[in-house]
Amino acid sequence: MLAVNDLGVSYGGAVRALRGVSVAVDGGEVVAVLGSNGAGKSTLLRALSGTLRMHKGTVDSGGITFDGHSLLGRDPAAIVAAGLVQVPEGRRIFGRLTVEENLRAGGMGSRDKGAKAKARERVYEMFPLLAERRAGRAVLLSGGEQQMLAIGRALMAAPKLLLLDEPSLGLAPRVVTQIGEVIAEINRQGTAVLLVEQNAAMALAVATRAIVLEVGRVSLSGEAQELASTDEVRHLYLGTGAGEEDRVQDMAQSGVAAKHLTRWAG
Amino acid sequence: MAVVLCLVAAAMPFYLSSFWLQTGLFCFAASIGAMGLNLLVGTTGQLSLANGFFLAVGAYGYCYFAGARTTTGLLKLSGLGLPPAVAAVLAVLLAGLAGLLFSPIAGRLRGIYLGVASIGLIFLGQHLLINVLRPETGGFNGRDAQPFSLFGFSFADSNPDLFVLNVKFGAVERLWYLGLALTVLAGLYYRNLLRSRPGRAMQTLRDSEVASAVMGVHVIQYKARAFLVSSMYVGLAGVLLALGFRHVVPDTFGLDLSADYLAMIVLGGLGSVAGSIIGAFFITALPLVLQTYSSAIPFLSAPGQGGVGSSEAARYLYGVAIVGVILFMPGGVVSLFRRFGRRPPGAPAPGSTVSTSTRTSTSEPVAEPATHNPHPRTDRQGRTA
Amino acid sequence: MTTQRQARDGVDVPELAVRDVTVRFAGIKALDRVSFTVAPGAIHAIIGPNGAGKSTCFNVLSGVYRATEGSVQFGDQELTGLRPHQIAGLGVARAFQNIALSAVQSVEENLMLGRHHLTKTGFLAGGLQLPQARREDRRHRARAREIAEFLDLTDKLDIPVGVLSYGDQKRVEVARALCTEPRLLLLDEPVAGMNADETRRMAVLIIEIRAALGITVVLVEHDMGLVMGIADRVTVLDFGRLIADGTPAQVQADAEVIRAYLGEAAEVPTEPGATPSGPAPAPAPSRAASPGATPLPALPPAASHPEKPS
Amino acid sequence: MTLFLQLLFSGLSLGFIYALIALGFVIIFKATEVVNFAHGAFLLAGAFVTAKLHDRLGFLPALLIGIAAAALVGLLVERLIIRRLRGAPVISLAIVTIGVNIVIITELTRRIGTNVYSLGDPWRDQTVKIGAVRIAESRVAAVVVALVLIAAFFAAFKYSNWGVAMRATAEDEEAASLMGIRLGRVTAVSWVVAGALAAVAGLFLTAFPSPGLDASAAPIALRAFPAAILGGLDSTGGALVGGLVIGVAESLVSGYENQLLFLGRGFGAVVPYVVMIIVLLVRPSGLFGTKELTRV
Repeated sequence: MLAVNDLGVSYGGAVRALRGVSVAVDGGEVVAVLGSNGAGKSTLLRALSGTLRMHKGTVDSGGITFDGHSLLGRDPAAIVAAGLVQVPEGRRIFGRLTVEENLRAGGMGSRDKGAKAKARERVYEMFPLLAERRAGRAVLLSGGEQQMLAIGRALMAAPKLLLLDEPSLGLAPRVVTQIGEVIAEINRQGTAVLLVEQNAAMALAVATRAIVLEVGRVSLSGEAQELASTDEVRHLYLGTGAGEEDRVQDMAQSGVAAKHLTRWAG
Repeated sequence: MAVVLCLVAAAMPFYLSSFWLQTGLFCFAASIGAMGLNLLVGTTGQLSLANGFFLAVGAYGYCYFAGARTTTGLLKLSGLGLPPAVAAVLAVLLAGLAGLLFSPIAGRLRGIYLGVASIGLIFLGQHLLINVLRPETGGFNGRDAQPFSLFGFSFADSNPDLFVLNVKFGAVERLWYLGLALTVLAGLYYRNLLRSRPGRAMQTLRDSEVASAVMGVHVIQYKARAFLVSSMYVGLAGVLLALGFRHVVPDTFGLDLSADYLAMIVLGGLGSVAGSIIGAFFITALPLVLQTYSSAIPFLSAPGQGGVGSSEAARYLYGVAIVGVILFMPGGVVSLFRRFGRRPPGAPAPGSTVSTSTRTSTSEPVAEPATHNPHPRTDRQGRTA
Repeated sequence: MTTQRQARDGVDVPELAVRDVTVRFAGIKALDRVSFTVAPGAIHAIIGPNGAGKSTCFNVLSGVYRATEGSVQFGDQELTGLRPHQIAGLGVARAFQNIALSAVQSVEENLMLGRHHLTKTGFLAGGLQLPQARREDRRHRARAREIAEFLDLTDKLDIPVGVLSYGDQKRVEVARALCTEPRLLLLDEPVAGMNADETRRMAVLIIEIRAALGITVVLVEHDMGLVMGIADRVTVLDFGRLIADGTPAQVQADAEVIRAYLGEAAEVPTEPGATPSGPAPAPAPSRAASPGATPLPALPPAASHPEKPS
Repeated sequence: MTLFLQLLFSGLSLGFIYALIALGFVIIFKATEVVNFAHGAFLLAGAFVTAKLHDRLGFLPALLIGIAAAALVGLLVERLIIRRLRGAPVISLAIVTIGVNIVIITELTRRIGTNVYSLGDPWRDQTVKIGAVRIAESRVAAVVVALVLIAAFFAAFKYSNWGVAMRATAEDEEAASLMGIRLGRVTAVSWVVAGALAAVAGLFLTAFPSPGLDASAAPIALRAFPAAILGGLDSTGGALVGGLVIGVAESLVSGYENQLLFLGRGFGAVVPYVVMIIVLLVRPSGLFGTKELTRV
C-alpha cells in the first residue's frame, strides 16, 4: 500500500534529516516507527503528508508511492484525498472550534456528504464522549480526549492509511493504554496504521512490524515482538546497559581535548 | 570605498548645479533619518511608522528655537530667537525626548501592534501642528526656518561672500557640506554602535527578546534607548529638512512621509548603514529626477494634462520597487553586495537554519535569516511547553 | 561515578534550592509543587517524558516565567520575582534548546553578547569608540576567544552563526552561556538532534567545564545515555510533578520512572528477555545500519535537523 | 439631549461603516497574517468604479460591479504577491502592501484628479426625522446594509465550510492542511470578501453627508485601522466593537468640539488613534485579541 524507498530529506538545502530510509506498510498492517527526539520521525511524516515545504524541507532522493502512485510533489490536500491522513504530533486540534467543527474540518477534503455523515457516526460511536461534548469548545477537553478528537478528526476523511505522530505524548499511562486499544480497533475496522512513537512499549504492543530511526537512518527493523525484547530498544529509552557512561568518563579523564580554561579573574 | 564616495561627494559642489545640490541636501537629510529609523526597525526590531512625527519635531523645534517673535497676518508667532546652532541641538534633544516619552508605549506593544500605534503619533502630531500649537508652528501655513550659522559662519548666500576656486559658495553649497559632514558622522556613529556592546544587545533583542534578556540585557531599558537615539537621528534629519525647505508646513510630515522612510530602509537593507543611505537617495531623488527629465522620458506628460505625470511616474516606480524588492530581494539592495562580496572564507554555503521562529521566508530561505526575519513569530496558539 | 564536589578554592558557587514551585497556565499546572536541591559544583540532570515540565522549570530558573507559588534560592539570593537580566547578573546562564543565537552575526559577536553584564560600554562610549570602550572590548574579546578555544570554535569565530552546522551552533550556545562567567550553567537539551559523535563530544565538554571552572551544571536532556553517563544526580518530572530524585542508578531502577517512560506494560524489569542482561532472543532483528557492537552509529556532522521541540 | 442622540446615531452609523472595513482587515490578517495597508485602496477602487459606471448602468448594477472590482483587486493582490510571500515576516508583508497601496492610490487619484464624483446612490441628500433627531437617509441605509452584511458574514464565519476552514487555518495552518483543507482557496476567499466589504463601506463613506468621492477618500479608511487594532487584530467580534467605539467617539468629540476646545479644533479626526493607544496601553493585544506567548 505505502512504500517508502531509500528516502533522503534535507532542510534548507544543507541539513540532512533523513538518509536512505525505507519502510513499507501493507493493507491491514500496523507499523511502528521508533526513535528519540531528532531522529527524523516527524520529518518522515512531513514527507508523507506533503508538508515538508512548510518547513523548508525537500526530498532529495528516493521515492514514496501510495497504491502505486507517487506522492512526491503533491500538495497535502491531494494526499488526504488519496486516503493518507495524518494525526499530527501534539494533537493540534483546533482549540477555539467546537468538537463538531473540528470533525467538520477533518472532513473538508471530500464533498461526499453521505460518506461524511457516516464517518461522523463512526467517530461518535468509537468515542461516545466526543458526542456528549460535540457543542463544546475543543480546548476544554482533557489531553486524552483531545487525542481522541485528533484521531476522530483524521478518521473523518475516511483514510486508508492513518499516520499517527506520537499519540501518547504527554498522556497518563492509563490513557496511553486506551489509545493503544483505539489504534487496534481502527486497524480491525480495516485501516492500515503507521505509528510514530517514543513510547516503545505501547507501540510495540500494537504494531506488527517496527523500525527504529536513529539520526536519520533506520538502525533496526523487524517484527514488533522481537524488537520489544532487545537491549537496543531498552537502551534507547532508559540509557541502561550499553556502557556509554564509561566511555564518556574515559574520554574525559584521558583528557581528549587537553584544553584549559581557568576562571575569569574579573 | 566609503572614503572614495565621500571624496566624490565633497567635490560635487564644483560640478553640480544648485538644483542637484539642493536634491543632494534632501538626500543627506533622508539618509540620517533613514539611519535613525533603521536603528529602531532594522537593528532593534521595533516597527515604527512614527518617523514623520519625529521629523516634524526636529524641523519645527529648530524653527521655534531659532525663530524670532513675529506677527504674520493675524497670527502671532512665538520663538526663542536662540543662535541657530544651539537651536539645532535643542531640536535634536527635543526629538529624543519625544522618542523617550513614547518608549513606554513601545515597551508594552509588540510587532505590528506597535507599528499601528505609532501611526497614531503621526495624526496626533498633525493635529498639534495645525490646530493646537499654532503660535509655535504657524498652523496650517507653517513657518520659516532661520538660516543656519555656526560660530558666526552663516550658511546663507552671502555674509560673508565666499568663493572657492572661482565657484560661488552660496547657501546650497554650504548646506551640502553640512549635510555631507553630518551624514558621515551619523554613519560612523551607527557603524560603531553596531560593533559595540549596545549594538550587539539591540541586535539580539531583535532576534530573540527572551534570549537577550536571559543573557543579561535589560530589555525595557534598551528599547527605550533605541527609541531615544533613533528619534534624535530623525530629529536631526528634520532640522536639515527645515534648512533645505526654508519654510516648513505640516502637510509634509504625514503618514506618506513615514511610509517613504520605511520604504527606504526596506529597499536599502534592514539594519545596514549603507542600506539606509542607498534607500534614502533612491526614494528622495527619484521623484526629483523624474520631474526634471519628464520631457525627455517617453509616456510622461506635463502636470495637469491628464496623462501620467512625472510625480506619478515616480510613485509608480517606487511602489513597484517596494513590492519587487520584498518579493525578490528580501535582504534589500545591500544584500546583493553582501552575497557576492563577503562570504567568509571557508564558510559553507548558507544553508543550515538558525530557527528561533517557526516560519521564515520561503522565497529566500537562508542567506540572511535574521535580517530578513527581525520578528520571529511565536506559535499561533501560543503554546508554551 | 563522580561524587559531589565542593566549590573550588575561593569561588563562591552556592547551592540551588527549588522549593514547592508551582506554575499555572490558564488553569493547567505545568509544574506542581516541585522541590529539589542542586549541590554546588554538581552535574544535575532533569529528565522526564515530553511535556513533563522540564522546559517550564528552566524558564522559571532563568526568570522567563514567574512561578505562581514557591521559591527558587541561589545561595542567599531569592530568584523568584527577579527579571531575566537580573538573574543573569547573579551568575546564572542558560543555553537554549532551539538555538536562540543571532544568525547573521559572527560567532565572536554572539559570544561577546555573553559579556554584556560584565561590561559597561554604553551608547556614547560605544558609538564614539572612546578609549575605555576599546580597552574593555579588547579585554573581553580575548576572554571570549579563550572560551572559544576551549570549545574548539576558534576557527569559526568570524563565521556568521547561521551558516554553521547544527552541532556547531549548539556549541556556540554553550560557549555564549559560558561567556557570562556563570556560577550556575543551565543547559536545555544540549545534545537534542545531535548524532552520536557530537553527543559524545558534548558529554566530554560538560565534564570538562565542570572540572575546569568548578561551576554547577543543570541540564534538561532526553538522551538517557548522556544523562546516566555524566550526571551526579537526576530529578525526574512527569506531568509537572516530581516522581523521582536520586543518583542515576537509583533513578534507573525506580519503578515509577520505568512506568513513566515505557508505559504501564513494562512494569519492572523482570520479564524474560526484557532485562539488560537477559538472554538474547532468537531470531535477532536485522541491524540495518550499524553492524558490530557500537550501539550508536557514527555519522558525519550536520546529520541533525530541527525537529519540533518538545 | 437631541444633539447627543443625533451624534450618537451618527456615530453608530459611522461605526458600522468602519466595522465593515475593519472586518475585512481582520479577515485578511487571520487568513494570511498580512496587515493590509492597501485596504484604503480597495475601498477607493470599488467606489471609483461605481462612480464611473452609475450614469450608464444605473446605481445598483454599478455598485455590484464596483464591489466585484474591489474583490478582484483583493484577489489579484493575494494571488500575485501575498501567495508568493507565504511565511515571510509580518513586517515585510505589511510593507509590501504599502507598495501596493502607493501604486493603486496614485493611479486612482490621477484618474479622479480634482473631480468630486457622486456614486449615484438613491438616497441623495434626503433625511428622515425620528423623534427629534434628523438623520440622513444614506446613514440609515448604511446601518441597515451593514447590519445585514455583518450578520451574513458572522453566519458564514460560523456555519459555512469556508468559515470553519478559515477559523481552523487561522488557528493552525499546518494542521488544517493535514486535514485536506486547501489553504490557497481559504486565503483567496478571505481577500475577496475583504475587498467586497471595503467597497460597500466606500459607498457609504462617500455618500451624503460627505460631499462625494474625491482624491482624499482613501485616508478616511485609515480610521478603521484603529478600529481593527483596538478590537484585536485577529478578532472578528472585536472589529465590530472597535468600529462602533471609534465611530461613536469620533462623532461625539467632533459634535462637542466647542466644549472640548482645549483639545484643539478638529480633534475628532484624531480621536480614533487616541482611543486606540489608550486601549493598547491597557491591553497590548487589543480588547479581544489573542495574547501571544513566547516559546523558548
